[in-house]
Amino acid sequence: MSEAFSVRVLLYGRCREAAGTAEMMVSLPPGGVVGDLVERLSAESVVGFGMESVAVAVNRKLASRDHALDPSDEVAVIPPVAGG
Amino acid sequence: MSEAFSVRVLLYGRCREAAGTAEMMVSLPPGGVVGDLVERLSAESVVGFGMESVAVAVNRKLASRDHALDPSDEVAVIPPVAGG
Amino acid sequence: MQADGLDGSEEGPRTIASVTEEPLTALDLVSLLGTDSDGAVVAFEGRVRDHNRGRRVVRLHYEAYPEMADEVLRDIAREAQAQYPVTQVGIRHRVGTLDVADVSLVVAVAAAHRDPAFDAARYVIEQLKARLPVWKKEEYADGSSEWVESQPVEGE
Amino acid sequence: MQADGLDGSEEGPRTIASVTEEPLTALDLVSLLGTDSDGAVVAFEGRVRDHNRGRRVVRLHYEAYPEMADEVLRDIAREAQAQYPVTQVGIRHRVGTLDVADVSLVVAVAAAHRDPAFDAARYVIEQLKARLPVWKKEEYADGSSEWVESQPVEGE
Repeated sequence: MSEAFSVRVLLYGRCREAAGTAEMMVSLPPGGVVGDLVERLSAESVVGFGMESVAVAVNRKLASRDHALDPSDEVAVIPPVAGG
Repeated sequence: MSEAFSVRVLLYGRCREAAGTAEMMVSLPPGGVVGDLVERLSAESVVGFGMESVAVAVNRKLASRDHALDPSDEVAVIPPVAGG
Repeated sequence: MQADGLDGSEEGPRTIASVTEEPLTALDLVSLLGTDSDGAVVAFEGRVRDHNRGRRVVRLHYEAYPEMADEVLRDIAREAQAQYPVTQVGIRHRVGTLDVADVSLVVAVAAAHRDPAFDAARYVIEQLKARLPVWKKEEYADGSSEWVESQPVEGE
Repeated sequence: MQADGLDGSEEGPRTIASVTEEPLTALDLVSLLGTDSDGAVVAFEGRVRDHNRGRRVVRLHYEAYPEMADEVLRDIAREAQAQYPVTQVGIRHRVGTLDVADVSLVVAVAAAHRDPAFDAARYVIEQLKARLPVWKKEEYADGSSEWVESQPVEGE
């Protein structure tokens, strides 16, 4: 992306409660990556409890912090899980 | 037992088939023990396939070869098992 | 053999252990076991396979010394409860003629946590294979049949 | 989430993997799994315990990212089938509000022999605890509630 853009972000569990919503649009700078998204969410206290423990899924696959985002991506914040 | 006596012996699996019956009376010498019983059954080909692989239960508990038998005992020949 | 072999109260230690001529499924035990403090139930079904040692099996005949078998199953269940932090143990072994895919054995264990439940279930299976007075005759596709005697019982 | 997540033919490799809002029991999977060459079916039920970390639990709320959860469950089931000699694997995880003793998770594995069936079942449980996008909020007897977050997911 050579321009600033927004992605739709799905929120679950603790993050969803902190944000007060299950889904939000997040603005990112040109060339924005997963790491930018996490920082932005942290600044907005959505993942205030510990950025490093949060994973991000892009199109339902876990993505690294340097993964470049696209406005069409399905992005989800994955706080520590507790299935079973 | 100071006299010769008989015990009722339950037979299962291969032993039952070899004997052609599920139950038989076996005569034992005075003071007869489990080992005497196994030898007698072996002589009669009931456990001809290998005496050492046969266990004997007396009153539903495994008994050693030198366990003394009594006419009132419930005795069973236990060939190698295959449960599961 | 007819008895349910069930003892213990709903919320306390419970043991179910018997041989039976009735068809079995894991559900029979899983639905009976577990207290409110149990987070894990592990169940095992042993089923009749259509092959064994390279031969095509069409049917099995299981024979038990039922009175002793019930006692051995109860002993094994109680050993599992003594050796692992599990609350309830159930074991049922079928006897009679079984077709391919029929269930010959069901073991179920309830526990607060899953690791001891798995360990206790495996303990039960290993012990009964070594100790349970049950015998098995395999019937093969070619019409022949044979006693399967894998495990001489260790006497005292 | 609505789909059954079922594929594979009756006698071939089969995978059942999904999150669901419907009540679960081990039977749902055990009765579906197994071929004529399978001698062992291992099943696991995870149930809601009435206590956790010293607190009295009265209810749980499970939340999933369902589309990703279904994919992760299918991945885990297929990994188990690739890594162990097992034929069929089923996994269902419940979401929504669960009471004490309700079943949150069912895993079932069919195999020719019991050891790989046990090993594969444990593999599935360990993997889904580490990777499945499911979150759990505990509600306590004193009216408070808390997210339980045991396992940060390892990113790439």
